[in-house]
Amino acid sequence: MKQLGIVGQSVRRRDGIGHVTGQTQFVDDVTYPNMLWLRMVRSPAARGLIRRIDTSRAEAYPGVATVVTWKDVPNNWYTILCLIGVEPNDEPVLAQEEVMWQGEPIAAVVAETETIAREAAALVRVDIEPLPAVRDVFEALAPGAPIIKKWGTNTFMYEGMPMRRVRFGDVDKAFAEADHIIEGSYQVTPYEHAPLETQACVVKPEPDGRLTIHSNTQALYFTMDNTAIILKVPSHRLHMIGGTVGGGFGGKVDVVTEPVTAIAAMKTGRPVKWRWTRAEEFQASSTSGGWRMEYTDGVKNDGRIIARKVRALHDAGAYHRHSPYGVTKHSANLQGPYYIPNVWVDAYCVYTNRQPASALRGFGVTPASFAAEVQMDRIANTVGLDPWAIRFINAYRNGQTKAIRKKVEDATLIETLQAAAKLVNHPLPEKFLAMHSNDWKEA
Amino acid sequence: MHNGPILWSMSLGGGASGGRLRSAGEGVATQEIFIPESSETALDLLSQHGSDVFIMGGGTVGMALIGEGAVSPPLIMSLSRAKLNGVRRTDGRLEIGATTSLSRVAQLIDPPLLATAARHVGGWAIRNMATLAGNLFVPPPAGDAAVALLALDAEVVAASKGSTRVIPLAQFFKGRAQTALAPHELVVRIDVPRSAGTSAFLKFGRRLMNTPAVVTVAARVVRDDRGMCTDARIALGAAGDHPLRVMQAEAALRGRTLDSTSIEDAAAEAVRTVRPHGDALASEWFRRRMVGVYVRRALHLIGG
Amino acid sequence: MRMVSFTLNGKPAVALVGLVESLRDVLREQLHVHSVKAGCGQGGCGSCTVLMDGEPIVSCLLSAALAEGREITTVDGIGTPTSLHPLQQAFYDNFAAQCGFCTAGMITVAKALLDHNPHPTRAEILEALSGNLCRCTGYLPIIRAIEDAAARMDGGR
Amino acid sequence: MAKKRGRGLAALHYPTGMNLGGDPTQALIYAQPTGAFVVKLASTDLGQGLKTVVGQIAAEALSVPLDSVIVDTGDTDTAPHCMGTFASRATHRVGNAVMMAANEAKHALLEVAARELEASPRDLVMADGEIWVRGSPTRKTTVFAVALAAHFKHGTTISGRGIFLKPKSPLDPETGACDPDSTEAHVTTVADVEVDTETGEVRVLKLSSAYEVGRQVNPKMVEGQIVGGAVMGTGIALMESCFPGYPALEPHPASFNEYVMMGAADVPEIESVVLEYPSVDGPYGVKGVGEMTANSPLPAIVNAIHDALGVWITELPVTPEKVLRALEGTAGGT
Repeated sequence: MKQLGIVGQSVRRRDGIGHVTGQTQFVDDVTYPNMLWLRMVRSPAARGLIRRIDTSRAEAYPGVATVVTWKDVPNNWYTILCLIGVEPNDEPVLAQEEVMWQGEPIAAVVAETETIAREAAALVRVDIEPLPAVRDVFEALAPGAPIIKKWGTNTFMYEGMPMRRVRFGDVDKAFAEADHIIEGSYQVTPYEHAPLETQACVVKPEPDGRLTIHSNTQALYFTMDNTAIILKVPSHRLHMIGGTVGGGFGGKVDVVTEPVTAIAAMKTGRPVKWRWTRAEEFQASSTSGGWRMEYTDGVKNDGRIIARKVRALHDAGAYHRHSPYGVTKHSANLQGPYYIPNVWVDAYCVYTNRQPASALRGFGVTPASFAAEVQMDRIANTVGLDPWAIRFINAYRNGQTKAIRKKVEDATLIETLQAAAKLVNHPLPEKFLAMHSNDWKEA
Repeated sequence: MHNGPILWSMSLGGGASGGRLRSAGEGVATQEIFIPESSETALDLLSQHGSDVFIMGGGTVGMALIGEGAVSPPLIMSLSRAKLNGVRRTDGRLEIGATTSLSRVAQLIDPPLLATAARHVGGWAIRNMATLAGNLFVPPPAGDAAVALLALDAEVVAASKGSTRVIPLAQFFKGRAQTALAPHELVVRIDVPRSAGTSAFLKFGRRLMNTPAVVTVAARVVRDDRGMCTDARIALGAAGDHPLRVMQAEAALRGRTLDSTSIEDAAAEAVRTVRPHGDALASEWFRRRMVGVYVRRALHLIGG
Repeated sequence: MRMVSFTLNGKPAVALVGLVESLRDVLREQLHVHSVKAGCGQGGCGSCTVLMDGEPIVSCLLSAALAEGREITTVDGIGTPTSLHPLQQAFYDNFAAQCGFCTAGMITVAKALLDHNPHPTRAEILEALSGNLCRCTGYLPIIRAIEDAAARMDGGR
Repeated sequence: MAKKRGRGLAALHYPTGMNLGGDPTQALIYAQPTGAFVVKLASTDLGQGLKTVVGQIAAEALSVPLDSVIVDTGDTDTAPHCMGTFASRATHRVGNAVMMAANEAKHALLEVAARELEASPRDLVMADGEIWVRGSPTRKTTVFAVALAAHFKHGTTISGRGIFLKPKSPLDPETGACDPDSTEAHVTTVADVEVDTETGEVRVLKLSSAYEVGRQVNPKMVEGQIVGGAVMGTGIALMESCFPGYPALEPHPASFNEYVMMGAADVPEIESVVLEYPSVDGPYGVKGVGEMTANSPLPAIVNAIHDALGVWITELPVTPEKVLRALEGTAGGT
């Protein structure tokens, strides 16, 4: 590898002095004179029909500027991947007819101080008629389960199919040729991004009719485009400022603060700040998805995996958000860094009446890597090989084809295995030390 | 349209209730915060306002509840300037002012059980703010110092305007978030008598430091010169509605040497009698199991 | 509302505070001390740590009314970009800040630690940091920075 | 009290980028008249250090000192589109766009320098803010002088436009065939654990990893991702859950007291080596490292627990309760 100049040097961080002196400006540090604070009223029910939303007492509370409900949202659909074809719309920005999870936003109280907004939020009255909730992905797919989606299934529909499929080779034929069939079931429950900085934005109406939106989004243009769609304004009326974020981990790719705060700012003509509480961050921000995965692998006595069949159920919670994409990413990566000639995957994006899931560091791949790598040790155990050997034997090489028909071109699994063995002083047989990722030739 | 019953017909909190996203009560603006400069003034205020006043020791629990809208007290009284802090030793008794910080308590050399327990509460900043008496009012799985105080036969000095009474700590807890305190009473001091025997404090949390308890155990065993247990205290945290002593387990030790058999008997008694709660940290089943393991471990520490 | 006066980073400060307002919010919203971060409001993350009379507290849980007469120090009083405290220099050199949101709280508690105990052991550092969460760094760079600062400060004596 | 030790292995790949909807990012670079270069981006630094690494990439490509590169990011009024910071894409995508813009700006700079030095741009050499004619080191000028001349004398701009686009990959719904990413980084992690068989408590003693991440732009910041990810991954493996009774909706943690995550005292020993095999299409051969570092601890720890106890615990997080139940064969193992 060619030696370069400044690339490859551990120069200090450009924002380092700002960080260590507390002078880096985060979104919550942006403040304007005359700024209002927003507090959200959220659903206490996991699923139900909204019969009445009465904001009158909150509106009359001293210091309250306005209360924003679905009636104020020009295009009350929050479908953030609509620009890449994820449809149909399924999530309102503010709940209108029904609630689908405990914590779903219903009404935003906007007041002179955060304390007043909090006090007044307790005066918003919402009548909800409960409906049976679906809590589990297996339950959601079982016959007779309550159908919680308007299109008539509890799954996302991929080009008319209820699952994302991978079909490569002939798994049934390979299972018949296998010496061992090794099964495993795996589960990952939702966890939080838990950045130290909660979701926040400040929206300021400008004299020229534009809105300046200070945001800690991970994706400024993406947030701008989605906000413009919801506000039904051309995107040139929005000016996003950000770029400095107190930890993201995927949780700030949701566009959950900007549209409502912008509506509040337009409605009042004043700057508005919305900073989520930590309880909201835990109970109302997107989580990682829950996953249940069932693996069946066909393996030869020499340790070669010749077939993998996987059924994976992703618990997306109540709405799409980024989940349909995560399932695709999951499907594309669950053969791991190995060559497997026959792969069959059915991966479902399943809806439940749970806090919506979305992207989180390792989106869709983390559960796949977890299941596939524990599965590797099970295989090693069954065929009587050690955990190092099973990985060398199956390691993919440059030039081979993955189940998704993509040629492997940057493989280095073998090299990391060799380096890790050296790091922990684990002796490797000569045949594994002699391997490298470019030693495969097409027959 | 469905015509079933309307279950949720209530005012909804914008923030949280006990850290939750819904609130049972309505928001009311706080009208006054009292910061009495003496215990007498504090008791005067309490006699005037009684249970309407929300009492804060260090505020580490109260301020969080207020900030999340879980409680909206019209009146608040902070005791932080009421001169109720300080530690005094008289005749072997340790008299600890109600608002003495847990950091101060953690520095006490004797009894080591109490200092160790105080060090297990929260992080450093929380211990600088949280008070010893306040620790009697925090619901499980918090309240480690209270567990040690139970094992030390501590007494609560409760005052109201014009009178003072002493409540043995073992009789202080009446239920979850319920105590023997009358509405006009205030904990002003906690007395720890000189105690005999050997003690041990163990806490099992889901992380190594700054953690609520899966289970907390404070044990103290008094033995005669033949090694027979003449008296024992086994107190547990996170094992029920409040910090509690497991008297059946204590009884199982009396008149016996501290050996594997008696220890197993005591642990089994403890497991049999506790009624722990399940929560985000541990299930009821697991807590019960850990009560057995940790009572056994604490007694083995003492035995060794 | 009530008037509260205290010493902030060595200078007198006065604020008109709400009855249930926290010191954190008064520092941030009225006195524009934005280094004190609003991470949880539950005392659980340590991002709002300040020193009160030299001892670390979480300012989100202190009613601002109780700051009357106290000496409050934030990271701004520990060092500035043109005059970094050795701890700040060590955090910078050891890449101990990533997103930077927890950093001021970490440095503030570390300052109190080194004031009390100039030669802390690894265990004492862990105990001092136990109330401060970081989601980015995995803590090790922060621990190394504090050890580094302690060594540097010793060398300066 | 019995404590048992075990060692577990995990070997992973991780994709860089996600282009099933197309995955573009743009950058603009221009020279100020006194020779500083401004990099204009609408990209986001989450703490991983994007502002620092794009400065390094721009300085490298422009052959100018790092100090003379200003990174101005995070404003949609002043900078062109960036898809965002996610999918381990930023250093790769933004870096590529910055490198392309820097190359164009450098080309413009050398054109002006060539006029100033009366030489062909092809014969010019540039380093550390100086430009000279190859073989004639005395025929030289500075970036400062050239930038000034471009603006005030030649009336030309020194600027560059850059974009990286991995075009949208069609996905065959029948077979799943697609090209969803740009490159793949790899890691092998060895976890050493100790399990208390009475309480089910798992202590991770050490995580040893060999990473391969393409070229490292800033090795200390790569290490920062590795250590931070190892700790987050350990927490995900052993502690973290939004629904500890999953699939039950309660309990539902709402605070850092209830939501268990790693504190400083829980951090294991972490050792790593980093291999560099440049990627095919990353700027200078980089691959994404942001997400993958939290992944390998999950299976490595579970495999280590199996090594210690002989039971598979296949539901995360591996709480002490799950370990205990698995040991007793009551639940949790499948």
